[in-house]
Amino acid sequence: MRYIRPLSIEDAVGQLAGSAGPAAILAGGSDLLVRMKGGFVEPELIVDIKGIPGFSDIRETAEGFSIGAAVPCAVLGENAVLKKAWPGVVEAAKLIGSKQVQGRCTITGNLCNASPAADSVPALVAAGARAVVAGPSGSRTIAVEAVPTGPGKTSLAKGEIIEAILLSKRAARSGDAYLRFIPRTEMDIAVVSAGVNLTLDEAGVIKAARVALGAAAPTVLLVEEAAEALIGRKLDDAALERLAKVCSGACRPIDDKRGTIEFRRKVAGVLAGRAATTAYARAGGK
Amino acid sequence: MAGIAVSTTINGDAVEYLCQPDEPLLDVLRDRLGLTGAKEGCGTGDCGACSIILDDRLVCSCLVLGAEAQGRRIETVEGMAHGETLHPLQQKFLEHAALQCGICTPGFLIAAKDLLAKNPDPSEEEIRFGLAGNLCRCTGYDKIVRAVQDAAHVMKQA
Amino acid sequence: MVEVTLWGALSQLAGGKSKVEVEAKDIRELFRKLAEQYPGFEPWIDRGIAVAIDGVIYRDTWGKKLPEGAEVFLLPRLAGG
Amino acid sequence: MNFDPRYANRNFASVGTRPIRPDGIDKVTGRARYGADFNMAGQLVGRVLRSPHAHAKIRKIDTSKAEKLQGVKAVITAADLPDLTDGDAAMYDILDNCMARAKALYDGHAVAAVAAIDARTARQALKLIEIDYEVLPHVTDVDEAMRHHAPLINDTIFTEGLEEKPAKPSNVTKRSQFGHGDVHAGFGAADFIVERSFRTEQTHQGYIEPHACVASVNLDGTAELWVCTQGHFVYRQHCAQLLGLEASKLRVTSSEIGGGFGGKTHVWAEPVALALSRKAGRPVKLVMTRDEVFRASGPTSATSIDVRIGARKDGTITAAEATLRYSSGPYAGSWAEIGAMTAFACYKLDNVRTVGYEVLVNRPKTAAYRAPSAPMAAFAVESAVDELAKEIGIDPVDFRIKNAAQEGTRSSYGPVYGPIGIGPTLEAVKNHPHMKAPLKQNQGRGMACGFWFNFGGQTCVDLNIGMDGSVSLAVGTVDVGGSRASLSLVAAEELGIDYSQLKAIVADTASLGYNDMTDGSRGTFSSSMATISAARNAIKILRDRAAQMWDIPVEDVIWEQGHAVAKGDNYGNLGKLSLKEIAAQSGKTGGPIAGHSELVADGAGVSFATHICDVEVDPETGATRVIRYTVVQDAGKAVHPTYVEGQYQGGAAQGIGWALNEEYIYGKDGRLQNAGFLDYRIPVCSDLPMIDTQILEIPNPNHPYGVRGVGETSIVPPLAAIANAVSNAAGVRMTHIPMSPPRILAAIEAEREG
Repeated sequence: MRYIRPLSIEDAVGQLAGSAGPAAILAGGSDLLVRMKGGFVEPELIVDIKGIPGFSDIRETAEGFSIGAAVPCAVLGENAVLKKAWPGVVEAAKLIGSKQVQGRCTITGNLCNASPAADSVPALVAAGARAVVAGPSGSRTIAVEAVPTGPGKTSLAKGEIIEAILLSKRAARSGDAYLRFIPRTEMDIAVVSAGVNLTLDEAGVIKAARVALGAAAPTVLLVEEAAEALIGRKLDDAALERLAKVCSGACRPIDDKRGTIEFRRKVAGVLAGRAATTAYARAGGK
Repeated sequence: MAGIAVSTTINGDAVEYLCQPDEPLLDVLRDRLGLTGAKEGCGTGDCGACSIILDDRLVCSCLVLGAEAQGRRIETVEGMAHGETLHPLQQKFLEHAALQCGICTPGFLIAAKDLLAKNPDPSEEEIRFGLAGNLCRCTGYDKIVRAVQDAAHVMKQA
Repeated sequence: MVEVTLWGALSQLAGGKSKVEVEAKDIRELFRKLAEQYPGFEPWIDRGIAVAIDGVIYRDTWGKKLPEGAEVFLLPRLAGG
Repeated sequence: MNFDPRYANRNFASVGTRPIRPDGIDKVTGRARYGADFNMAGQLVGRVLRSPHAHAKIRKIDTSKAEKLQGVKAVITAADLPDLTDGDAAMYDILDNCMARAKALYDGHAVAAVAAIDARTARQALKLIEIDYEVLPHVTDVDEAMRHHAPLINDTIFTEGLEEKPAKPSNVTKRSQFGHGDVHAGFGAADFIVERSFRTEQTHQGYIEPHACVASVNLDGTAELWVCTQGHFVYRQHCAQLLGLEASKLRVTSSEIGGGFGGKTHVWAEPVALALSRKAGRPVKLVMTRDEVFRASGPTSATSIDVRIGARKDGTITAAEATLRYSSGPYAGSWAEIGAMTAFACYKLDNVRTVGYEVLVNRPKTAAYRAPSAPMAAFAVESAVDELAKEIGIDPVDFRIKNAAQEGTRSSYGPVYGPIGIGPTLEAVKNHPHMKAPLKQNQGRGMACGFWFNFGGQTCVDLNIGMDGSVSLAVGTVDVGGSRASLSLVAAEELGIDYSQLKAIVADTASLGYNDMTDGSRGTFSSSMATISAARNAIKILRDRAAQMWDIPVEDVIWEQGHAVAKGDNYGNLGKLSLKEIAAQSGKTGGPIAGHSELVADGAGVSFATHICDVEVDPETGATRVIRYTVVQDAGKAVHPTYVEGQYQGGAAQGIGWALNEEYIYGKDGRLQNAGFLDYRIPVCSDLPMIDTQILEIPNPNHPYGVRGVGETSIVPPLAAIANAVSNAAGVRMTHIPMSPPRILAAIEAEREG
């Protein structure tokens, strides 16, 4: 087993692509070390990406924000501009684990861990976030929902790493929100969750919407019908009722130690409604 | 497997050690450096008993590799008291009986220190959420919260 | 002479009697005589039987006197947490 | 016992104050040494291989490859341990639980262990051990295990306690029964009868410190064991007996203990570590992982309980009965028996009957957990009591007050009560402002009572007075939550000196006589009794020395507020001699001054508590938040009130976790699915409100200061108090614990749909 700390993206990609056995990328380590401890993974190579310039930065660009792959979630919460623009994304990122885990975990790691229950992912999907992927054959930018392909599985090829997550500039009269259900008040994995991102017209009518559900299917679900249920309407009781119904119906959850199918279906609708209400208010809707 | 040489700073002292690539910092602190104040309650970041401060960030040392500490600053419970003077949090934990078995105490003290550094005047709710990453099975948290409130009060006056 | 009340399991070993009379001055003698009368009690006594004398539970004080007319109850010796 | 333990009313100088604990500084500076904080030169790392199967015959174990791995110093299986098959059944079970002999009986059951030069080598060695299992059908559910065609866990078990020995073996190891009166007639006289069935899931004590020990066996048969335990003397006895060592040659030192709650009263890893050390010829450190702690140590019983209670219109209970089925893991236990004894202990009942069934399941061996078995029985009974009150239309507190046991009541488990605290706790709750505070929408209030016996037991204490007048107190009951502070207060009280003059320690097994373990809320009760006795013995010597110094008869010397005083008109000019002055002269007056005591502290007073709880239930998600909580409990005399409060709060918090979220979840494959703190959800800081406490002091007549045990009772009422609160908030009776959000939401939906 080797531990390396490359200082350039090319070196990191080269080392990953050239490793003889399984390789692991280390940013916050809050998933990797747990898996190593449990004996679930035994990487031949651990590539610590925190030394790569830019990977630990949040940059404001002309297009929006670029969040480096090694930025701990705690830092997202400390960035006032980002928090103001994408409160739903930041509150989702800030729900992962404890304060201790916050100091380490990253949204990129959360995405690449490919858990259907990952907290930041529904919010990122709702926000229309994109991932910048570097690899042996160059760089590409893909929608975040294209990264996880199933529990623990991603579309990333050998040698590929995500360098940053991109968020667009905030459109006027828009807002997002994320809510999850956990049995305790902290420290739990989402039993089911919902991220909602809305843009309103001047009259408060929803003109764009994205609704994503977590822990409701093998990967985070982007629920198109839910967006359709909202677009062209104000967020009145009827719209909320329709939203809840569509979200409950869109779920394909499982029974497991964290919750039942019935519970997840029902609460997915409840959370979507509550998150939509917050997002709508943040967008200036009344 | 070759050991990795690491130079770091622990409680203000320069420290060097060799560690394995997959060795958690917690194991380095406890088994190689004899700093057994940080405890392993779970090894998976779920209990907070191994909390340390790494470059001004609260982390679980079980979720950090020893190799990652190169060039960084580590604070552990062993560094909280100065000479014969306890840190106000340590003093208030004693006065309020905020510990029974005491195994979680080092982690709570470090987490509370980090909390008060970032928020010197926390509400009860902020304390409770700020310390939610630290499990205590003995006290029901009541006396821990009161000790942190009292320490915050004392530290503000200092 | 004291009247000793048995709990369910012991009462079955005593042929269904829930109360037995024993001439005993202390717990030690009580156990000895019970074991003589009801050999089935012996493993239970070895495993531990608590004796309530006028409401106070004794688990180990075999020298405890049994006052005349005292209410004596045998109870399982329990585990605590 | 040459000591009068009877209560005598007095004014206290030290007892009842709240000083800082003697072990406090070590614990806030990280210096205190717990199980895993100790190392020996040349020590090896021990690791245990565990069965992945819930029930499997072990056909063959091949350790040859592991033994050949470089760095492996010993590999053991059950074949390396004494075969107790034909010996004492209880000891056989303890050893078989440490290392499976013929069958693996639960997911996580130890089947082999290695000692190697480091953890990595030990882990690799475990992978090289080949085990040929014949997987057998398993059963993990308590009700299913009782069915006729359930997989049989042990075919030599024939239910004990039946009229006749049954014809066939079963998973029911024992039936027990308690009660008095005529239950049938009692129900006949009832105007209202409530009958309900309840279930509680298995929980773990959840101590934050995993089991850990360092064992070192020498070639001459002497051995040392450093271990986190609630009872190092008991561990010594068990380890010696299991491994064929001589008890007095095995020195056991109890480390600081990072929580036990009953879970560290049984040996698990220790005999294995000793056996590894013996085979390897080197010290072995064995620390369980959190996963191992959940899979292989300490859970409580899962239960299924039926309750029936009848009452007249005026609110008098006429009859009560309960059938209690408790899982004990794969070995015989007496857990339902305790449940059956405690179930109705709060009430004055003319007609009562409880029946308990001990049930084997393919889960870890059940261990004691704080007032073991009582919380589940109280949940069932107190839920039914609340419902009965509702049916009659009487206030639940008044209903309980009307039927509460009192001095002279025949308890449901047999004996007649002496002075007890159930009535006073209920009166205190009735008058508590919490009961009158307004509630908002979706909020509900519940209250419930609880009972625990409390134990005493064998106890030994040494009190040594240094020549500078400082006092060391060596006790043998492990300090699980501040008992060194309370015992120092007691010694200071008795000697009449300042608390700061004393230092209390927990002595190892070679330095003090035998002590039972710290269980049954006995630590402060028993060791304070022995401390008082030891101090009185020391005072006898102090008086004697003072008499020598004054050259007067010892009968004329009395001990008053830390001083020898010459009593009588002739001695007007003698003044007083302080403990310090007498100690300074001890070398010249007869040598060291010490007090010793060995006794059986019996007569522990039973204890009662009543809790009040407010919750808010989200009707759309089933999420519950505890918003206010109050504990009222009788402590006898509270020696160190802050630590008494701590026991009340801690028990309540554990009960809240049990009531709402904690449970062992098994898959269809019989494997534990949530063996970690992520999914075994103990309460976190933000889950709880402040927990208010009210200490009542109804003296225990069988302790010189009136002390009762306080540690356990506080976990008894919460399950029921919260169930009553949730049921009131959600408008539907909850009968299955934990009341997790999916269960609450399902119950609300079912109620809505009628």
